[in-house]
Amino acid sequence: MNVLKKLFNGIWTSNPVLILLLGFCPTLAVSTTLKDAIGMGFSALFVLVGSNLVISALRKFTPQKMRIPIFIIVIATFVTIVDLLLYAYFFPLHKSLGVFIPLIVVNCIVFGRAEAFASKNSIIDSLWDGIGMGLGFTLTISVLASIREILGNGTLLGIELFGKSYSPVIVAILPPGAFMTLGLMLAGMNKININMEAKRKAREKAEKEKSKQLKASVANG
Amino acid sequence: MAEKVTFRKGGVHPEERKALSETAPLKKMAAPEMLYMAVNQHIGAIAKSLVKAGDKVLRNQLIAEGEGAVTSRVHSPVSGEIVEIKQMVFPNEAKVEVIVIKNDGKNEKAESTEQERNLPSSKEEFLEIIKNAGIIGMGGAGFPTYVKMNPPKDKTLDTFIINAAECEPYLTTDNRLMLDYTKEFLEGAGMILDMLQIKKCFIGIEENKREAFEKIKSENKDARIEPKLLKTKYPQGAEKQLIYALTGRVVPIRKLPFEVKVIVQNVATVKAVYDAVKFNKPLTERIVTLSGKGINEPSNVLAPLGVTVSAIADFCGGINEKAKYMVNGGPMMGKAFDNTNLPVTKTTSGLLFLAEEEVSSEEENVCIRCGRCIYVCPMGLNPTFLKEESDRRNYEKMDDVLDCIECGSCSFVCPSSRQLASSIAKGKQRYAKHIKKGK
Amino acid sequence: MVKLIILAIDSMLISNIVLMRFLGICPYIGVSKKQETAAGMGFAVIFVMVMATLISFFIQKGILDPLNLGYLQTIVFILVIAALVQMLEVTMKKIAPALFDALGIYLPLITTNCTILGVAILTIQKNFNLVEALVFSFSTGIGYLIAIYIFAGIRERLEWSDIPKPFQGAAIGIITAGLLSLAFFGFTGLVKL
Amino acid sequence: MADNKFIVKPAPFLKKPTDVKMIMWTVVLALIPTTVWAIYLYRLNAVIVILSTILFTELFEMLFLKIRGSKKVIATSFDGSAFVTGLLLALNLPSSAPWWLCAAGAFVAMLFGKHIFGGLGHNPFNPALIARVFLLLSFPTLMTTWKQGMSVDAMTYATPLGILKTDGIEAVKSMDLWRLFAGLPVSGVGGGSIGEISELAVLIGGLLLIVLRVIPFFIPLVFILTVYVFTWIFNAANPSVYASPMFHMVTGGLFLGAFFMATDMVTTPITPKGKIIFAFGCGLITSLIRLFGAYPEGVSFAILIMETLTPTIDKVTKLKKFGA
Amino acid sequence: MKDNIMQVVKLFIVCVIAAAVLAWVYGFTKEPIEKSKKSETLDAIKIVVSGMTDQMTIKDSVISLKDDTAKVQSFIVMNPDSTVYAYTIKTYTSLGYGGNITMMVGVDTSFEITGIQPLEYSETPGLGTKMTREEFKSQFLGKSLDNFKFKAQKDGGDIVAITAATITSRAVGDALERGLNTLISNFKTQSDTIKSDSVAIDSAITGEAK
Ligand SMILES: Cc1cc2nc3c(=O)[nH]c(=O)nc-3n(C[C@H](O)[C@H](O)[C@H](O)COP(=O)(O)O)c2cc1C
Ligand SMILES: Cc1cc2nc3c(=O)[nH]c(=O)nc-3n(C[C@H](O)[C@H](O)[C@H](O)COP(=O)(O)O)c2cc1C
Ligand SMILES: Cc1cc2nc3c(=O)[nH]c(=O)nc-3n(C[C@H](O)[C@H](O)[C@H](O)COP(=O)(O)O)c2cc1C
Ligand SMILES: Cc1cc2nc3c(=O)[nH]c(=O)nc-3n(C[C@H](O)[C@H](O)[C@H](O)CO)c2cc1C
Ligand code: SF4
Ligand code: SF4
Ligand code: SF4
Ligand code: SF4
Ligand code: FES
Repeated sequence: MNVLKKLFNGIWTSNPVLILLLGFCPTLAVSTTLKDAIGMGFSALFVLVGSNLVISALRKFTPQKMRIPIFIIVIATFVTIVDLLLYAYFFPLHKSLGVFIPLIVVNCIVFGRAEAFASKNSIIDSLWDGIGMGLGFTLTISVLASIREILGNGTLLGIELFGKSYSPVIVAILPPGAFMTLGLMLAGMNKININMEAKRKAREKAEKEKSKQLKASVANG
Repeated sequence: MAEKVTFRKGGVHPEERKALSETAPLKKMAAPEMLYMAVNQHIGAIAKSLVKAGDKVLRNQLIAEGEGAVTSRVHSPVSGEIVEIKQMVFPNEAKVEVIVIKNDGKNEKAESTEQERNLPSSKEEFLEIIKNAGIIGMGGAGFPTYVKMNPPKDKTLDTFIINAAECEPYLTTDNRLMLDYTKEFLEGAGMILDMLQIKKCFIGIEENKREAFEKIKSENKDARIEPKLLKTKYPQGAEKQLIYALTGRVVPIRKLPFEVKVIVQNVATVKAVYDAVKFNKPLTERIVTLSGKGINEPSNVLAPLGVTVSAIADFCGGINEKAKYMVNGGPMMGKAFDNTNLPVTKTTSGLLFLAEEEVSSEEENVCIRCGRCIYVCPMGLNPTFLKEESDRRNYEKMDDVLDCIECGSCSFVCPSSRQLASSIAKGKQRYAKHIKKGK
Repeated sequence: MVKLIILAIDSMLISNIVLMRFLGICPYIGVSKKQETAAGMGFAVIFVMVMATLISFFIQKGILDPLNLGYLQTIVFILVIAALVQMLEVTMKKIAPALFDALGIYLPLITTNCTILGVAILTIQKNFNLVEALVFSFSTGIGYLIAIYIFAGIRERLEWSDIPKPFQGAAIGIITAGLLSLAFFGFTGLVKL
Repeated sequence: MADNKFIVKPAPFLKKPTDVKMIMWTVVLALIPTTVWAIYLYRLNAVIVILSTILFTELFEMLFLKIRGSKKVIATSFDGSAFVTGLLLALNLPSSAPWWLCAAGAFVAMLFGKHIFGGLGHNPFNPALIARVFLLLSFPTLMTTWKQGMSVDAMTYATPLGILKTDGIEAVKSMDLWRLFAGLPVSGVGGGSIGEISELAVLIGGLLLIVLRVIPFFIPLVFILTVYVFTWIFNAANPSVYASPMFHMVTGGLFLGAFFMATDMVTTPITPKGKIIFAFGCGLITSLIRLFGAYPEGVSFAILIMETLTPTIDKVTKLKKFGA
Repeated sequence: MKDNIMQVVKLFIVCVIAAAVLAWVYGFTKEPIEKSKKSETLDAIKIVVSGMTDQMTIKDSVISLKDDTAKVQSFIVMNPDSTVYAYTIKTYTSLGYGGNITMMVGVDTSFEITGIQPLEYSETPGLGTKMTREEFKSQFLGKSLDNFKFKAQKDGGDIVAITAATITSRAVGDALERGLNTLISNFKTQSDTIKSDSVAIDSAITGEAK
């Protein structure tokens, strides 16, 4: 239950991209195809989980003043590991992610979680936080990439979807399309939250009414 | 054809609609049974009533007076009895004390008033007379004339400007006055020049009042006085614009006309000065234009101050069912009101009764940034910007509101029917308060 | 010379770092509510970007390459940049307090800004020489300034706009950036690298 | 008399000289010569493009107004602004545009161009141009294959500017500039967007707008003059590479852009000085793109790029107050 | 003071551990990375030369352009018996719509094209990028300087241009012509002298041509 809640937190309630507004750059840049997006997502997930774990484990050991450099070193180490592994075993992916692999170092999601969560919480909690956030990021970037790949290329994971006569909306895979699609996703998320908030309020109000009526009827009766 | 002058920046030319009342001869209205004298018709320290319910008053008797350097007085237009003193809400939303007088019909005048007397021998005496007569600017603002005519010692004046632009549509009072009281008006101007020792006087008359211009030109014998034709363009009559048109001088921002050695008075003010100085007659009557399709007989009425709108309207054949708007003043700057029991004051130049078809009444809409308001603003402001910032009470960005003369040109041209001028005016008040608090 | 000019125009307008390369989006969205602050941020970025690129250039050519430690690039660069910003903050405060007042508050924001690290790494990846690195980092910084400054202008105007609720905030910012990027496509091909 | 109900509202109490509706429908009126010419040249094709674009634009306008909770959906959607956007978008499309392309353009114009920002008056970019550029980047083949006016064959040709860009100056030297100006077919040349074929027709409508004081004369003047001067400089320097300024005058969307799009007050600077700077910038960028850029035509991009600067220009061209 | 020292020591420990971990990872990824670096070129060669077998070897050389001093990279595919099976060249053009285009071209020993593969380009997606499609590429198969004019049909050549992308099509023609000319001028006369120095495929492709 608790674990599910944590995962849900990362994926939805505090989705790193759509709610916390972190990590826009890789989200926008590496979402032309779903394949790249998943690769980026899991790379970041790996770094997040790894650095969260280590930073959490070191939280007693870490002196307050040396906090930042130590975070940077830990994160950069994991990033470099990912970089090397991708280069060695997933070369095409490494090529399309390009400069955005080393940039995971400064990716606000990773740094933000290290600072805000892992340095203050237990290893287990940090693990789940890392996984949740990582999944949230992966999911968001994958959805964005799916939309862009389908619209802009007529394919998903490289598989042609509509046949030859489909003429793709090429902007979708160009930079403007990335911005516009992500913007619409942000707005969609806001809309859902606004609606849920409104519903919650309506429900609360109704409950209050009810209890009032109840009280009134009790008083009368 | 005489040369026409005008101001440089902005301005609009709405349909004039003066024909409704322009040729109507001046009608004199006798005082009705009840008169309502607001104690405060001017700008400055509030005047206080000198009488109380039950008191008897005579015509021209002083009934209210203020204290301080800038204030004014009020006199009774009739003889009669004070019925009560009550509060009334005026179109500018101010609550003002009103002295209600019941006319006894005897028309007894106070001693020594309304009789010819010697001209004053000094400027001081002259100003005293004007002050005692309760004369305030009749062009709209109601600023006490004796203050204006007495600038700080280190300022000299070299030009006296008589504002006969009457640039607002519908209004024809100044026109009527110049045609019917030409001699008195010119004599009054001469008097003011003598007393203030000014050598030059321009009478700025808009081209659409050519008859008045010609009449003044032919009857004027004073070499110091020069009538000048102005291009018909609103707001030609606004002080700074008028000064620029007639003298080419630019009054610096947030400064008064005496900075450029000029003083500006309205036609009616000059006539009031003449009456006071020559006949010891305080200001108790004025010419009011009643116009619009909602009044049966559009006219120019010489009415005692304090008559109610309904009384003066009835004198002009009554309000008809077409009337949808009542406006105090001209259609550009005037204020709408819905209470026919309000009285005429010293600054009531016009009362308009307008039908639906005379007025645009679309709802306010969003700004499409057409820039028209900017082009027409005679002060070079950006009205749409000022309105947005005023409405948001963004005090950091709305300092320019202080320079708005509330002429309404911007609201008039806005194709989106935005209430620019009124929003800015509101902003101006708020901002002034804000600054005061800051200090 | 011509090549350098082309490089400069390309990195300012055509391959604009924010609108085409997707670097530094977060501060772009975060620090662009007012034109003055946007300008401050822009200038700070230019300054740090040039410094960081040059220093990391020397470290790469002088230390990492000879010792065959290329794989430590990420970790070394980020540490160098973090240290650089710290040092800049201290020295600027002492030597140029006026400049510090203008740019100081933006410096901490810049440490974690991916533009700086990104440009440092791109400089190495693209195999630029020292002069090219200088031109590249400086004009990329200018490109950042241009993008964030005009964007802030538009956002100031949007303050007055009646933006539908779900779009308020980051959403409209991102979409506006997309439209800017759309417009900047017009510069395509003005120069060819 | 006594039972009159008086309305209290702020001044002024006069009839307005003009309103938004009138301005917008005047623009539509001014576009009639261009529209008529387009229909004359392309017959049914043009009719389909124009009708479907306008129809979809109005539909999306209503839809988005409805979604945004407007209380006067019908009245607002017929204030003419969406109609102008639709018509101008149609005039920016090739005659061969299929209906779904028109619909896509209308959707983009109304959503990203307008309603995302809160509708009329709030949009920072020209909706029709946003849509046009969006379509150009998305469907380059559809948006750059042109049919020749009045011809029955299905052949497609490049526009004069396209030919200039692809094949160099020799290929365009012999073209009859007067025919291009008037919008008459020239052999081997495709028309381009249906609204940009006849400069003459655009000019007639543009002059009407100037006379009716809907747009100030100096925006198109400065815009067109700047393009003239720049292309003249390059032509004078190297006539074997750069086409003559007159050629640039009579080709592409220069006139349509200068008279009808650079003048959209919602998205351009508000002060006269600002408008002049804006128009100059448009001319400059148009010339640069035409002379050196990848795209054969630069008017749409130039206007969009300058629109990104509108708020900044507004700031630096604040008016001087009277007496300041 | 002691605190400070402790802090630095701690930071140092972290650094050392990080460095050690990285060194370890680098150690076992080094070789696969080297392999990856080559794989791109190798893949391209495999595409443009049909019928390659594992027994063949690839020799790389840097050759000069015809009538020019500039150098490009070329790869010679050798049969096990050290005779030439095919040539490939990394040719380029600067006439692309978005600037430079580099492409791998393979020819057989009679210098007829066996395949082309664009490598780096910035053409417009959906227009110029159609040059990577089989429909376009296949028209060049079996073509040589003798039986094909590498110009667009519009310019009097034989290339069937991509719709609305004549510029890209022309550029491809330009690149191919340059590549073929260069291969011919370098190898045609001396094709039998390259028998020695064959290298195994894996270790052959190194470095970039400048
Ligand atoms: C927009 C505007 C228009 C005005 N038009 C006139 C006018 O036409 N005639 C006039 O006498 N005063 C007009 N005034 C008032 C003058 O500025 C000035 O107050 C007046 O002439 C001073 O004379 P007074 O003190 O005798 O009233 C106008 C004021 C404003 C703000
Ligand atoms: C608050 C206020 C203070 C003024 N103070 C002076 C003054 O000290 N001296 C003076 O000559 N006029 C003064 N004036 C009068 C102005 O010069 C001007 O005549 C008056 O505002 C009417 O102009 P308007 O109708 O154009 O607004 C003052 C006006 C106002 C509203
Ligand atoms: C947005 C856009 C992108 C273009 N991209 C390319 C391209 O990648 N390759 C190309 O050859 N032509 C491209 N063009 C078209 C050229 O400008 C030119 O019109 C075309 O090459 C002419 O070829 P055609 O004679 O086959 O129509 C593009 C045009 C536009 C408007
Ligand atoms: C002179 C003038 C030019 C216009 N030009 C355009 C235009 O180019 N594109 C457009 O979408 N709307 C144009 N409009 C219509 C309107 O301003 C547009 O719908 C708004 O930009 C939407 O907020 C124009 C309106 C006028 C009065
Ligand atoms: S930390 Fe950097 S990357 Fe993350 S949100 Fe902040 S500025 Fe953006
Ligand atoms: S009363 Fe009105 S119309 Fe008459 S002069 Fe004054 S401002 Fe002008
Ligand atoms: S009311 Fe004020 S802002 Fe409007 S035009 Fe007049 S002076 Fe300018
Ligand atoms: S006149 Fe009205 S619509 Fe035009 S700019 Fe001013 S406020 Fe906006
Ligand atoms: S600035 Fe946030 S990820 Fe780049």
